[in-house]
Amino acid sequence: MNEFTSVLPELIKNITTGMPHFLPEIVLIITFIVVILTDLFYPGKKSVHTYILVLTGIVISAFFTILQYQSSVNGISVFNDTLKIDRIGIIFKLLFSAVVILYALFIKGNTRMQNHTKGIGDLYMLLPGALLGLNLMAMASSLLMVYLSIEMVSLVSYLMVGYVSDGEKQSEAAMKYALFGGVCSAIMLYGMSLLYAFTGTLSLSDPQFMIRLAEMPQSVAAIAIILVLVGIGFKLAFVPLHFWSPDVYEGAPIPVTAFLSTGPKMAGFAVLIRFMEPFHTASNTSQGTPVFDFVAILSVIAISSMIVGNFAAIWQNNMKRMLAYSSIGHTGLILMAIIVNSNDGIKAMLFYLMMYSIANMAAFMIAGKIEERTGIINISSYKGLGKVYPLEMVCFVIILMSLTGLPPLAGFMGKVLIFSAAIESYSASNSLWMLSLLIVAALTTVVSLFYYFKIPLNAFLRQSDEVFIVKVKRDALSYISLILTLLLILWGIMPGLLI
Amino acid sequence: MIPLAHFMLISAALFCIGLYAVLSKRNAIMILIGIEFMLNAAILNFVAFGKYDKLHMGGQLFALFAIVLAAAAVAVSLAIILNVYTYYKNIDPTVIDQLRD
Amino acid sequence: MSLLSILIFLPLFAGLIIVVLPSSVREGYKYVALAAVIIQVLISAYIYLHFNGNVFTGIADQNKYQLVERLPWISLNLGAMGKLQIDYFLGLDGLSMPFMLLTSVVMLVALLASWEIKINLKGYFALFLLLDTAILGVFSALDFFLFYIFYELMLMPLYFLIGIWGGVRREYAAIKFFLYTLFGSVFMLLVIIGLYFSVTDPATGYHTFNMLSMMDPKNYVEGSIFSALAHNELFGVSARLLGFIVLFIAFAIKVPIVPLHTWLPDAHVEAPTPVSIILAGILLKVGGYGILRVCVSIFPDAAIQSAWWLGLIGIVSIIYGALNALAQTDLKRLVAYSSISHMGFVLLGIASITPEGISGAMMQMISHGFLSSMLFFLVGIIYSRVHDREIPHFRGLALIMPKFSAFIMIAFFASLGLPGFSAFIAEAFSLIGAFNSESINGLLPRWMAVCGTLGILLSACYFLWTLQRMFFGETRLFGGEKWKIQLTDVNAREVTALCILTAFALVLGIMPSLAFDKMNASVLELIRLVNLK
Amino acid sequence: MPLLTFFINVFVPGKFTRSGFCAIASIAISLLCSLLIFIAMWNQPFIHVQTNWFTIGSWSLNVGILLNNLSVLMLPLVSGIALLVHIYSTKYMQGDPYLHRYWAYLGLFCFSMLGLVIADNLLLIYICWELVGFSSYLLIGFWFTRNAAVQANKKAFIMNRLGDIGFLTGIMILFSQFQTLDVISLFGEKGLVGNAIVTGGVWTSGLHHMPAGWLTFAGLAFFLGAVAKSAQFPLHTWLPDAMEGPTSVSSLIHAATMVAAGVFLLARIYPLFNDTVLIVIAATGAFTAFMAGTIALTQNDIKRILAFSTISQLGFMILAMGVGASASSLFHLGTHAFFKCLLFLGAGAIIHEMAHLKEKTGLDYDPQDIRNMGGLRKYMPVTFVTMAIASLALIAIPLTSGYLSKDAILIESFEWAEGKGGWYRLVPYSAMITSWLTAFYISRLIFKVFFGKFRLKEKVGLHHVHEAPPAMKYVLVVLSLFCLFPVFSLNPFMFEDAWVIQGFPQADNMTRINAFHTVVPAAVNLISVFLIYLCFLWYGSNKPAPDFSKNGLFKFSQQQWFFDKAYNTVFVAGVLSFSRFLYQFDLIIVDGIVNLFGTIGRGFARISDWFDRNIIDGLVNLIGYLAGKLGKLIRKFQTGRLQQYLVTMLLIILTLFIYKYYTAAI
Repeated sequence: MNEFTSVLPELIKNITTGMPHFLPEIVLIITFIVVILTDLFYPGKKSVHTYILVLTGIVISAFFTILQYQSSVNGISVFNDTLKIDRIGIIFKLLFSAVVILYALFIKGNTRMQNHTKGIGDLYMLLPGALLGLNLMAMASSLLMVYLSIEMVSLVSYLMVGYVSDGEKQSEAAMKYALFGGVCSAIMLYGMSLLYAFTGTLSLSDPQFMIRLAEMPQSVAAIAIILVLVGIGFKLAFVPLHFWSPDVYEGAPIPVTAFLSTGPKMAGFAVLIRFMEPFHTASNTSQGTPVFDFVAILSVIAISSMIVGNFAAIWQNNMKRMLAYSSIGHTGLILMAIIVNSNDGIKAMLFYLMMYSIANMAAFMIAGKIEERTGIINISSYKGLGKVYPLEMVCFVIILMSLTGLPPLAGFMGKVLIFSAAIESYSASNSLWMLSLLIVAALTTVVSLFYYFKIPLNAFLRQSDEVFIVKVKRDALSYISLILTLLLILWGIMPGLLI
Repeated sequence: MIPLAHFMLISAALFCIGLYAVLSKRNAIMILIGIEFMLNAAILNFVAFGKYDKLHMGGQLFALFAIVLAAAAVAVSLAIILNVYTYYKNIDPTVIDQLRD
Repeated sequence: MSLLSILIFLPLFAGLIIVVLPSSVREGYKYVALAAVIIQVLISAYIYLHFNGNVFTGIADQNKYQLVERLPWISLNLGAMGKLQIDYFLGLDGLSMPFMLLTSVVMLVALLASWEIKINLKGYFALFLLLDTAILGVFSALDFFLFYIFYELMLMPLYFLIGIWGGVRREYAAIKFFLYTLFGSVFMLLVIIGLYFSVTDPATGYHTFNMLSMMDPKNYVEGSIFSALAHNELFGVSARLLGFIVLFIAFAIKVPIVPLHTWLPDAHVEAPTPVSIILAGILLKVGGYGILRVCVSIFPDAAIQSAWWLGLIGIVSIIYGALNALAQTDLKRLVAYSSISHMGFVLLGIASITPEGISGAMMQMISHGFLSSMLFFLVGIIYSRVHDREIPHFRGLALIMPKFSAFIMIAFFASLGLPGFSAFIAEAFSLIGAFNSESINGLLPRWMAVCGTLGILLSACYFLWTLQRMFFGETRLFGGEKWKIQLTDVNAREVTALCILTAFALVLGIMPSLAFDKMNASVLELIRLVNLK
Repeated sequence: MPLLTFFINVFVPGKFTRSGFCAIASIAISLLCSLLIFIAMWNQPFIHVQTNWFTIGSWSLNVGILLNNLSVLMLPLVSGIALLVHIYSTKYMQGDPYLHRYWAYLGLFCFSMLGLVIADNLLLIYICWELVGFSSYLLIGFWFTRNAAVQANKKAFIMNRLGDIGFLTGIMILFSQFQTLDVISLFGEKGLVGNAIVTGGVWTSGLHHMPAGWLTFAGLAFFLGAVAKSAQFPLHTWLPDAMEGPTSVSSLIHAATMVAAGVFLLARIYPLFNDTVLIVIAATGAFTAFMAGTIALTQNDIKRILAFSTISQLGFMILAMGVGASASSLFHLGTHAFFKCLLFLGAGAIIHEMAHLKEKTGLDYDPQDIRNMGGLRKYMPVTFVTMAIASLALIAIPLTSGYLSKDAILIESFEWAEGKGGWYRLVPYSAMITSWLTAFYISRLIFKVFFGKFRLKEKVGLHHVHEAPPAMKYVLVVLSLFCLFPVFSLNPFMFEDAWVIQGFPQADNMTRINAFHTVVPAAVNLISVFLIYLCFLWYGSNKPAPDFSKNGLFKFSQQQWFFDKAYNTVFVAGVLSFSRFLYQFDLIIVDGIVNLFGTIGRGFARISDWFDRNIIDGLVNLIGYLAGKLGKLIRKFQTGRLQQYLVTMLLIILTLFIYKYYTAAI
């Protein structure tokens, strides 16, 4: 106990000095509490107060995050190495804030959610919590924080999926999600416990972590690492941990699906980068064989993700399911950037993620709007919608083009950047994995065109048998998705604005 | 003094039992229990190896957090399973397969 | 803002005007488009007149391009990768200048053919003008990245133009076209990026997408993938050869070559007339232009290595396309297959790497641009009258549509290489070049050229047979008297368009120097570059 | 100076004129210029004027006009005959609704034919060559509603295209070897072709060389062009079919001028040919001449007889080229142009009348069938006389132009064969036999048409038939004047005195054998006269002579009859049946082969179409299908059952473990 008291003041000092860097998250925590209270006292059906409060909170937190950007060039570790604040993390955090804001706007604009019997306040309440979890994921630099933040996001997501339970499918989706997530997090926890057992430390940035791990037999270390990857992979939904995603995406309400396909997925990448960081610094400094060959295993995963996601998407008729599979494919593509593992790779990945999240959000917004107005959820029923919703469908097509990666849209720039990083890495290493990744990526791009273009095919090329008698009204969501689309075009032509 | 290997063996056994329950049981609650087994296996590991990490108490700390989170997760899961039951009148995951390709 | 930029973005601007115009003036859309295209024709005519073929030899020297415009566009600092520097880099030389004029004229004709479009005018003309911009951009871009963007930008409008305003199987045709082309271009993108990392700009030292820098072996980074000295291998094939093949396939799909051609008959048949005109008149040339500008110029060593195969593919395309044309009963399909056959001459000419061959290939592209446009226009006229183009359903059209028949005879005979029309000079010199190749550089065996002449014979067969079946003899129509009334002769608008095309084909046939003078120096420069290796 | 005016004037007929007058005027000016040039240029050093047409790469194509004896001879010939045919046509084509098109096509033809004659560059010759073919296509198919006409013009054009391929190949070879297409520099004195040497199987010229086989190949290729254009075996079948066009066109294009272009081409590029090619040329010519002559024996359509006769005469010219007698060949070309044109025009006049008759009486018969004619001598005397003169010229009776030229060919070929010996003698003998056949078939035609009784007499009165209108009549007369010897030579018996022959370099590779100069013409003429007489007996009588039954003949000597009978059974019947056989052969085998190629081509087309649709497109679809299958396979795993997901997932992870374990162990 004595030993402990001697370090105690230092620990406390550590915590207090870390507090300023934690400001955005503190704001979020406060917002969270305030929102709970507000919702308790002003339960109005539309929960306008909570909505405004949540938005304000997130904006303030984002503002603080921006302030951090200047001061964090080299990265600051706080709270005893549990959190690390650096530029990548901050960019991720900003992205999360943007996604959550869009998500909030989406919920606000979605009448089905708005009219739900339980009221919408609880859902708003979850937003700061979700953002907090995401932010922590982006900053986590110890196993504890990784687990904690992942679980936090997971719990919030389970609730979101199950929240508006107005049907069998939705409850089923929630159950699958929760149980699948439970198993994965248990496996990850077990992996972490093994890692802890091998190294005796939880901090990823602790040099001891790598030294001890390198002393272990490779196969044993590999088992632990793979077990941890399972947990991260659950968030990313890469193969073979993708099974939940189509079912859950289909079952969940559209705004939630939009969120699931963007927020947690991006956070998963953030965590993966964090988790891999020590391995790379180790392999860069020491001469010996790498502790764990991420390149091979991630390449296999990326290739199979691209194949599974894109090929399975061909046959989907449900809009959400199709986007679910396509997002599995995108995961594979983004993994490429991680495998490259250079600064450029990460930059490329960030750009791609940004494009991807905006495009996905916008796509779901439009799909949601159409589902809400016409009740159409199947792609084959989109026939003739191009005439009914010209603005929306044109935006939709542009978004899908961007997802396919056609110039001059942001998706194309993203692909170019990722390919550049991969080719650069290939020319340095001549690794066969890189080459096959490139080829599969190129091939699946062609395949992706096939299913993405089913939507314009139906919307514009085919005539509808029935006459739509819905009232065409453009609302906020239409304009938001228009703005997002314009952003995609702008960044496609002028990517320099971003990087 | 119980050797570390024993802790590891027990935790591995717990993990496997949990996994088996998860894979074989025809009841969502039983799956949940299986998950708990697996979590506890990990927690056991943490606590056991926490002995080498006296300074930071990392293992114990982690165990505490894990227990709390596990509880939260179980609560959420139970609520969701309950919800499923109201629609399906059944919680056998092999029957609940409306969402599929 | 140079004249070239104005030329390129003028249609886009007009397209935007059409988008924002209210739909109450929907009849005015086509006039806006027409105004834009006419201005475009005037500008390109101005450029043509001020183009000095001997000064602007182009190819690998920026100073020898006309109307060069080079602005930094995308500049990304990418840490270890250096700076991603993409320029907005345009210019014209003897290889691209003829195509600018061709594009403008064919666009004008296509627009005249668009009068038949009745539904969704706003979307149609907006996409049409977007396509126009993309094509002009492809022909003038000198930065590979910019080139690629314009190249891909062509796909989207085409997909919709075929898909929305096309025939019965338009969905299939549109997606097939799109998938084929995308398949080629995705891999092209990989090679482009590979080239980017292999080449540095001598001025700045950064990697560059500048095509002109890529043509100079000195600019290649030592040991990079596509460096000629490094002799890198991928899958046991030299990396440069592989890069060449990938780029070649990407462009060859456009050309198209056998066996990558099956999108073409479908796309042509299902596309509405103006789009068929654009497809045949311009888009196929993008492929040929790409092979010259990119494949041959950047990978001259690989081009020489694979010339034999290129020639063989050319021959196979010539004969195979012609045989298929012979078997068609759909007039539009026949014309489509004849395009494949005619574009085979282009490939043959290019493969020879002789001045005659390449000039012949260029000429063939230009002449085919005018003639195939004319053919599709003519087919479109029949189709718009009775919505049928099965050859056996018509007979003796010459009696009821004399003017139309006169035009179709001109078009047919010009296409089958009657002297006096541009196609003759083009085909003759493609073949002469190919034949000469063995004496000059030993790339193509002589029998290839001799086989190529078979194509001339076969083209006479299918065109004359069609002429005999459809136009001569006593009038007998599938649709009876009703058709006889519907099949009115060509009207003034159609005559205008057809006369423009006939005039071009004829003038180029009688005075080929009008085209040759502009491109000779560039062609020689290109050959010098290739032989320099 | 005449050059300049001439150059301008050549282009006048090219302009599409709407009325016949305009066309006639322009062609007359052309004729005038041609004559002036002819007078100015004959036997003078050649004139060669060039201008740059276009530059391709660093190589410039200069084109211009070349006037040497060959071209200045052809100029007045072509324009003269063209003028006469133009005049004739004003009457013949009167009343046709598409008359202006007719004049336009004729104008185009005259332009390209004159261009062909004076072009100094192989490419330019090729261009005109194709244009000539094209205008012939247009004219054959002038009555485009007739199915046969359209079939015929397609066939003509495609067969000519086949020849063009040969021509183009030849051009490619020469260009590749010599880097120029200029006729003078290639084939002139000290031309490149002459200087090129063949050593050790390599054909070398300057820096360029290629295997010697290509020299022969080039010769054959050019010859293929000539074969198609001049309707030689086996590409001759288009010519009889081409008779579907108006008769005036047949006379101008398919008898006098265009078909001679092949011979002209051979003359232009004569230095290129080596021995092998020359033998092929001679053999082809001889065989074609013989074959066509035989076929002509049994034809009944007046135009077809003349068409086969044309083929046969062209065969003579080609044969002459082959044996090296290019001067005689061209001489024959000139004489033949006139008398064959005359024959056609005469036939045209007859057909014209017959068609009128048909219209008036409303009877249904073929106005071109000679079996329906007879005794027209009394009603159309001018036509009769002129045609008779032309026939005599064709038979090569002394005092006619044909005698001079044909004997020149025969004699020279005998001399040639004598020099070679052996099987080569077959060539002149077959030529001789052919000239006898000529005598027979042409006199059959004349007698059948003009002698005897009108065979439709029972049904109609002949008073409707009268002489051709003046425009046609005078043309015939003028032409017949040109069939007589003085126009070409003052000495009616010695062909060597003819100015045409003297205008060209003499072939010096054969020794003059005096015996032939007397024996051959004598033999030819004597037997010819006999044959004419025989014909007159058979066909000139009033009785239905071709029926060789006993009661069907004149009361001439029985004995002679026996002789005749023997002769008949052995010889005539043999020849006739051989002729029929050949015609059938021509119709079935040669034409059949042509059609077979067509069918095979179409068959190939179908096969490749099938291949395209099923194999290539099928492959594409197969890839799509496989992609779809893969997608479906992946979907199979998405069962919707949670625990199955988990099992799959864990199995995959286990596989990864095992993989890792082993790779780590190694």
